[in-house]
Amino acid sequence: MEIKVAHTENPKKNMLTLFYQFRELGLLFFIILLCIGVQMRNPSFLTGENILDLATNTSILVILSLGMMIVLITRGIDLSIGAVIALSGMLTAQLVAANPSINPLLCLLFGTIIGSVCGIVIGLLIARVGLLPIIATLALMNIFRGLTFLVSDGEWVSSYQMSKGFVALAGGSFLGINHLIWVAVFFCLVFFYFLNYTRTGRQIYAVGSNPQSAAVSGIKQSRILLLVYTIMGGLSGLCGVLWVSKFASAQGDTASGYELTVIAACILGGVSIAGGSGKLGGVLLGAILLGILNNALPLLNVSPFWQNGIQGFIILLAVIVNSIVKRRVDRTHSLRRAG
Amino acid sequence: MEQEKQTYQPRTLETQLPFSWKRLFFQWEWMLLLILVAVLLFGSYVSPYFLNYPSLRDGTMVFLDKAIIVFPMAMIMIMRDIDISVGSTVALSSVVMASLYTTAGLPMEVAIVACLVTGAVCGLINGLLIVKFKELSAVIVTLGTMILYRGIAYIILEDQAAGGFPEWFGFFGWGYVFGIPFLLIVFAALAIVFGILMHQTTFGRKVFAIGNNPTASRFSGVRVDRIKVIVFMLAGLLAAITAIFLTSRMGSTRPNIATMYELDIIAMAALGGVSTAGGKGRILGVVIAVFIIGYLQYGLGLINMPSQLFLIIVGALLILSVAIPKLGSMIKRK
Amino acid sequence: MLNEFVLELEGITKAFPGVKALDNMQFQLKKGEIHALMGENGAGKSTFIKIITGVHEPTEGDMYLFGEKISFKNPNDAEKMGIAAIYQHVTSYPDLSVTENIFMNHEIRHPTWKTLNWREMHKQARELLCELGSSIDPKAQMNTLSVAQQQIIEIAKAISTKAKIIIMDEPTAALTARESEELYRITEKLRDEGTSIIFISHRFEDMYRLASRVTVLRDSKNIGTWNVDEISNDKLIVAMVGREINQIFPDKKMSAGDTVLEVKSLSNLGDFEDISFSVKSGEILGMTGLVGAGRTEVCQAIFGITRFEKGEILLDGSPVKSRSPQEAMQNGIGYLAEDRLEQGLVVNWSIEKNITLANLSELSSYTWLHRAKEKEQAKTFGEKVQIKATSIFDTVHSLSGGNQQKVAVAKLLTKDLKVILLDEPTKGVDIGAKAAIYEIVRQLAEAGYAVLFVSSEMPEILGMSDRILVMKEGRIAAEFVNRGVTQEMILEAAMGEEPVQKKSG
Amino acid sequence: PESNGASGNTDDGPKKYAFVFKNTGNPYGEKMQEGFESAVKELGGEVILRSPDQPTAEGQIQIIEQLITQKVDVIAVAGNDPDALEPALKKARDQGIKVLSVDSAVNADSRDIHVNQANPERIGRVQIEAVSEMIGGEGQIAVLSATSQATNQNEWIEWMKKELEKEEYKNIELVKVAYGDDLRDKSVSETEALLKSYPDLKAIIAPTTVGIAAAGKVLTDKGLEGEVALTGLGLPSEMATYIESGVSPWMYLWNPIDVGKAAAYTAYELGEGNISGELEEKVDLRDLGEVEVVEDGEGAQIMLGDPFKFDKENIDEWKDVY
Ligand SMILES: Nc1ncnc2c1ncn2[C@@H]1O[C@H](COP(=O)(O)OP(=O)(O)OP(=O)(O)O)[C@@H](O)[C@H]1O
Ligand SMILES: Nc1ncnc2c1ncn2[C@@H]1O[C@H](COP(=O)(O)OP(=O)(O)OP(=O)(O)O)[C@@H](O)[C@H]1O
Ligand SMILES: [Mg+2]
Ligand SMILES: [Mg+2]
Repeated sequence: MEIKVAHTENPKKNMLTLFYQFRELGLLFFIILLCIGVQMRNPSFLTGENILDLATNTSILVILSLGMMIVLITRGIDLSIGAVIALSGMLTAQLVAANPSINPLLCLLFGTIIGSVCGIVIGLLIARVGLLPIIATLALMNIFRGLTFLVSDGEWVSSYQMSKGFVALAGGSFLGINHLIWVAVFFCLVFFYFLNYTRTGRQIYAVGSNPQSAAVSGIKQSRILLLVYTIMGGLSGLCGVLWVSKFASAQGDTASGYELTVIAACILGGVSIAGGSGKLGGVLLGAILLGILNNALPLLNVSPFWQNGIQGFIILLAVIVNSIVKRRVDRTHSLRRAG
Repeated sequence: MEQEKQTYQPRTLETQLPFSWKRLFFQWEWMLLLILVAVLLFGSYVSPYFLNYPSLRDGTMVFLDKAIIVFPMAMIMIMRDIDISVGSTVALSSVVMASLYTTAGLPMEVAIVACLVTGAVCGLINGLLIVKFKELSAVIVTLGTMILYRGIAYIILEDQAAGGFPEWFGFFGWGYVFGIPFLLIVFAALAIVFGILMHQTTFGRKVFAIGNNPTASRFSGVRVDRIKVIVFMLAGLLAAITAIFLTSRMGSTRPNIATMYELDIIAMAALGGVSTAGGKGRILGVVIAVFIIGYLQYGLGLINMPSQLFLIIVGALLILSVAIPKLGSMIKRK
Repeated sequence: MLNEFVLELEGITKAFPGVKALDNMQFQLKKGEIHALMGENGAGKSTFIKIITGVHEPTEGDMYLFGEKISFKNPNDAEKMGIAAIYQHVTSYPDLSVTENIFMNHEIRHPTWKTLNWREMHKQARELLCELGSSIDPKAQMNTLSVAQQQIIEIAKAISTKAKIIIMDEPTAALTARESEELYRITEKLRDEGTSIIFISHRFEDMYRLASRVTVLRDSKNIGTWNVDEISNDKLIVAMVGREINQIFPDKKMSAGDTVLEVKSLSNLGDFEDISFSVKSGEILGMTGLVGAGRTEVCQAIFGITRFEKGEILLDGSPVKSRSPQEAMQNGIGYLAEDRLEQGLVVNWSIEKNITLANLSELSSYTWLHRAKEKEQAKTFGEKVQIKATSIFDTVHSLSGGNQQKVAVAKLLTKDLKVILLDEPTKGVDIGAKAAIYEIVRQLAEAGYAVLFVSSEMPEILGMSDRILVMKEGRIAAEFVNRGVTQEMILEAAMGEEPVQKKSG
Repeated sequence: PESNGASGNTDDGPKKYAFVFKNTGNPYGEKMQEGFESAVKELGGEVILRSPDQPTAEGQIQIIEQLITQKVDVIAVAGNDPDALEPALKKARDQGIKVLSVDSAVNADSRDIHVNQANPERIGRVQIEAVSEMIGGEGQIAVLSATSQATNQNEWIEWMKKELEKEEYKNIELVKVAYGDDLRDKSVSETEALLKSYPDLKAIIAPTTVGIAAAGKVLTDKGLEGEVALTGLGLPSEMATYIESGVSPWMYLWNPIDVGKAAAYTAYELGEGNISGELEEKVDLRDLGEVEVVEDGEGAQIMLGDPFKFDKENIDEWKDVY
């Protein structure tokens, strides 16, 4: 008298499911292949120095991708992050220029707060007023970018106006490893914990996976949305400070268009735009893949004109393959359901 | 049984609605018209150069080129999709046209046809990908093709400029017919064509049906996929027309033209009352919105307002235009 | 006496904009009883449940739990008070694991760190599932499971909250007979442990098998509560429907003509297998079976929405292949979708636009739409099916369910069809409108259409059909000519494992 | 003064001088506009400063249209594209508006004259001379440019290559021209790639502000000061840190304020009809001296002096200026 659990062990189907569940492995495999290829063309690729450089240059992308991942999981999108980076970077740089003695960590806090405020505005528009994320963030991207130009009055803040301590935020290293890498690792750990071991983290998935069920389980959707956009904003603000510190210069057009890179990293990492799914490991690999492309294309002497095309092609390819795999897996499931 | 029978009494359905002032005036278009008048008044107030025929006429040439794409974009948004690759499509079609003329030495007429074909093919690819891979949303597909199309443009022209078109090609962007800019005439013609297409033909009706309920549309015999592909193709085609006008206005082209056009276009459509949740919108509103944004920008330009302020104004306008109806219904609910 | 009732509801009313889903509802639930809740579609059963679980707040009325007055602001409150529900429509998180689905929002956390204790959750999930006699892997992703398995997870979820009251809203709807049997066992076990259970079902056998008391809802009102062993089938039906059933069916005038539609061993792996039947012009072929038997899939395959792997469809004797609804309609096949709101109608459109949607090409020349013709057609067909509305410009949204259904039927009539597939045409429709729809369906048959009439409701199948097909788990289990057929015969065909076994067992 | 053309501006108010830079938010352009504004004010004209928010030709065309409508007398433009502005500027000229380009030239048909911030030949050659001095006339060097479409940079790089052909530089090898697109992150990646692909690299020439600052940052972070020399063209404010630290022993730039002023004086002379852009005319640049109109391809231009050298000695006084 047991309920027939149609869990028939069919090795072929299960392989596919396994592949789907650990799609990250495929990405990892791809990355390894890519690395080998690049290494054969230019032996300075897999040197300690280059790997550290690569990691340093990819750190900001990683941090932002984490935020974008949770936004995408809730079925949203945030196109304003490039503008938030510029705004927080510019304001922080101006703060530093005006008070050179200010504690660099305070700057980080300052930038994060600015970013969070931007995020809260977005979150309120989406969660409370009910605007579509793409429209709301598109509009705010314009507004934040315009504000950045207004507050800077077209001027830049240059390295000589920044205190040593501030530049060391992103330039310095600890145990021979750049601060940025430490920050990225820190956020990866925090997100890993947050997404997997806290109730709120799981609720983010729940809201994205099935908003109606979330509602009947008593999860407050608007609160989760607000939280998610605030986190994204806060991370963007933080990255704005890091960006400015890393390049020791703040400009009005900082990180223009960077949101697309971040979204691309997430999609490569298997985050579904339809919400509900996305893993930290995948996003990390997605960001690393883009980081490697950025690092390797100059090393390979790839014509700069091909870089856009290659990037677009890889993104499309990745999402299409992903969708085909998913389709096959779903088909397997429906068959199994019937069987 | 007696009771039951009552429901079987022949019942008639009115086919004429009684006239209602409320229905006549309770329309987003009136609101837009009001805004447009306000913009015109504002323009003439702040600048002495604004409110006269040559100025208003030539002012349109500044913004109408990209506004051409707003029509198919409105259709796409009505179908609950979005196309962010149109700017790249403009660039790619323009680059294809220019390089066929300059490097391949083909006649300009052929190059123009090639431009239109390129745009349509770009749209077709978008449409097919969206229809064939339903799991991917239009955002993702067009995000990818946006990078890809521009990438191809870069590969073709390698950051060189291509130009030196024949004299007559300049007519598209700069010419007048009976004292009216050719661009304005084309825009008006397209507005009429799309107005009819959207509101007077079965095709438009089906587009609205898809936007309101894609499943029910399919079940009612609407060929949803085919219509989607056609509309995305139209977007590509009109992007190519924009490319012709833009290239004509610039006299030469580069792979980096028309960056961020999609943004302005989406803003125009949204302001024009195209519901981003799908299913609603009118060409008339979109046309008025184009002129609102265009003349606002033009007027602010005439008083030499810094361009970054304009970014803020368009952003705020976009948010307000989509938020006000929502806020209204939010208050009503309370 | 204080503790006799675990849960008491006093005069609960719930009004949605335009609809009163519950009207002055009284209800009492005893400790350790299984209380069946019955009533027609749209009677307000699900709404009632959602009030108890705090998803909706009642417009009026009081609720008492163990004698104490309570009011829930959201589902969390109800859950904390020991009320859990299995909703009618499976409310799972497809992207998350089984464990997470079970423990969502009442996760087990580390006492001091407040981190989620996955190991413990997986362990408990495994134990729960084991208790329910299932070996589903707690780490499996939800969307890899079958509907029945998902149903089990929902039950496990309810049990995991250690609820004192569990509400099951049509849990057997998607289950096979064998799976239902297992569910009965679990439910009884829970009852024996002292849990009170509210059990909603359209199946009489569920009620007879499980419940000790039954409450009937009709038109948002509580009609009465009876002890199950004291009430007869007929009385229950009268309570549910409000009148004796055979009144509302039009008279049959057998006038079948030639065979129009013939389906030959249609198969699609996983959905249906070896489906063969034929319908004659002027004939109503009833098709019934339990929910999930695959009737919708068969209809949709004939209508070109879904594919089929094997088989043949003949129309007037010649094979047709419809790859899309559009082609099917051209071939002369029409389909009235089961899910009116999702698949049948564009609800925020006017009656006019809905009626003409399928027939736009005939109302236009070179795609130019003739408005006058459109209005005329909408009026003609709208009046033909007797839509209760003032003008053709009323939005479908504002119509009652029955009238919405009439709009969908009118849409079909605009096409030049030979065969009409009606998938649950009376689902969620009030009794008056039902009678009207029956009348329309009969008129269609008399006008020479071949009609396939799919329904889960026995009385209407018996009352309407000339012949009856019974589907079971994707196959045709039986075919009857509707003369002297009884509900029992159909049920046996639809549910029985193997008829032989059943007799001997 | 000659006739102003058909729609000439007959109103008696002060003449209107418009300056269109490449984009907003560029301090180099802001300074140029500052110089332009102050000089025009001093001469008693009305100033209009405009730039699009993105460095695109489309944006500049829009602005030029609006300037035509406002009936300005002179338009000075730093072109985002040498050719794409031609139709718009032609229209302006047809209406009697004088057009000059500054900093980045537009093609000869669309302008009356070009104000060249410095002699491009000298800009190119001087950087090779500098690099040679820094590395002792021997070793590999690389160029980190802006985008490969940047006409200025390309012209300078051509001159650098010509200069390198000289016998005295036979031991210097130009290994690569990399493009950082004037983006910080890309310039950093490109610099890092240069350093790794050419371990023996002795110097980097970056004739663009973003590029040279990004390269300076990379060399600083990697502690390559003294090993890889850096020079090029950059804003003193952006480069102050790296010049003071010695990462870049010195670099060059002209004074954008002066370029703006020169543009203003030229615009004034054009507007007043004192010059018409013929070769060998003399242009009075007030305190910047008098220069002669010389040939530039098919067009005419005036050139300011050699680029100015910024080193440890003088960087301090300039870093706050621009
Ligand atoms: N959120 C809502 N907004 C408006 N009306 C609603 C809402 N939920 C339910 N209704 C209406 O309330 C009535 C009762 O619905 P309910 O779902 O409770 O019926 P039910 O008895 O569960 O029917 P079924 O047997 O089909 O499940 C229906 O007319 C339905 O349309
Ligand atoms: N709620 C559901 N969600 C997902 N799958 C379902 C659901 N209900 C049924 N199914 C599955 O769909 C298949 C056929 O269901 P279908 O709805 O076609 O049957 P039906 O006989 O038409 O039932 P209904 O009475 O609902 O019309 C079955 O394999 C069943 O397991
Ligand atoms: Mg229900
Ligand atoms: Mg069904």
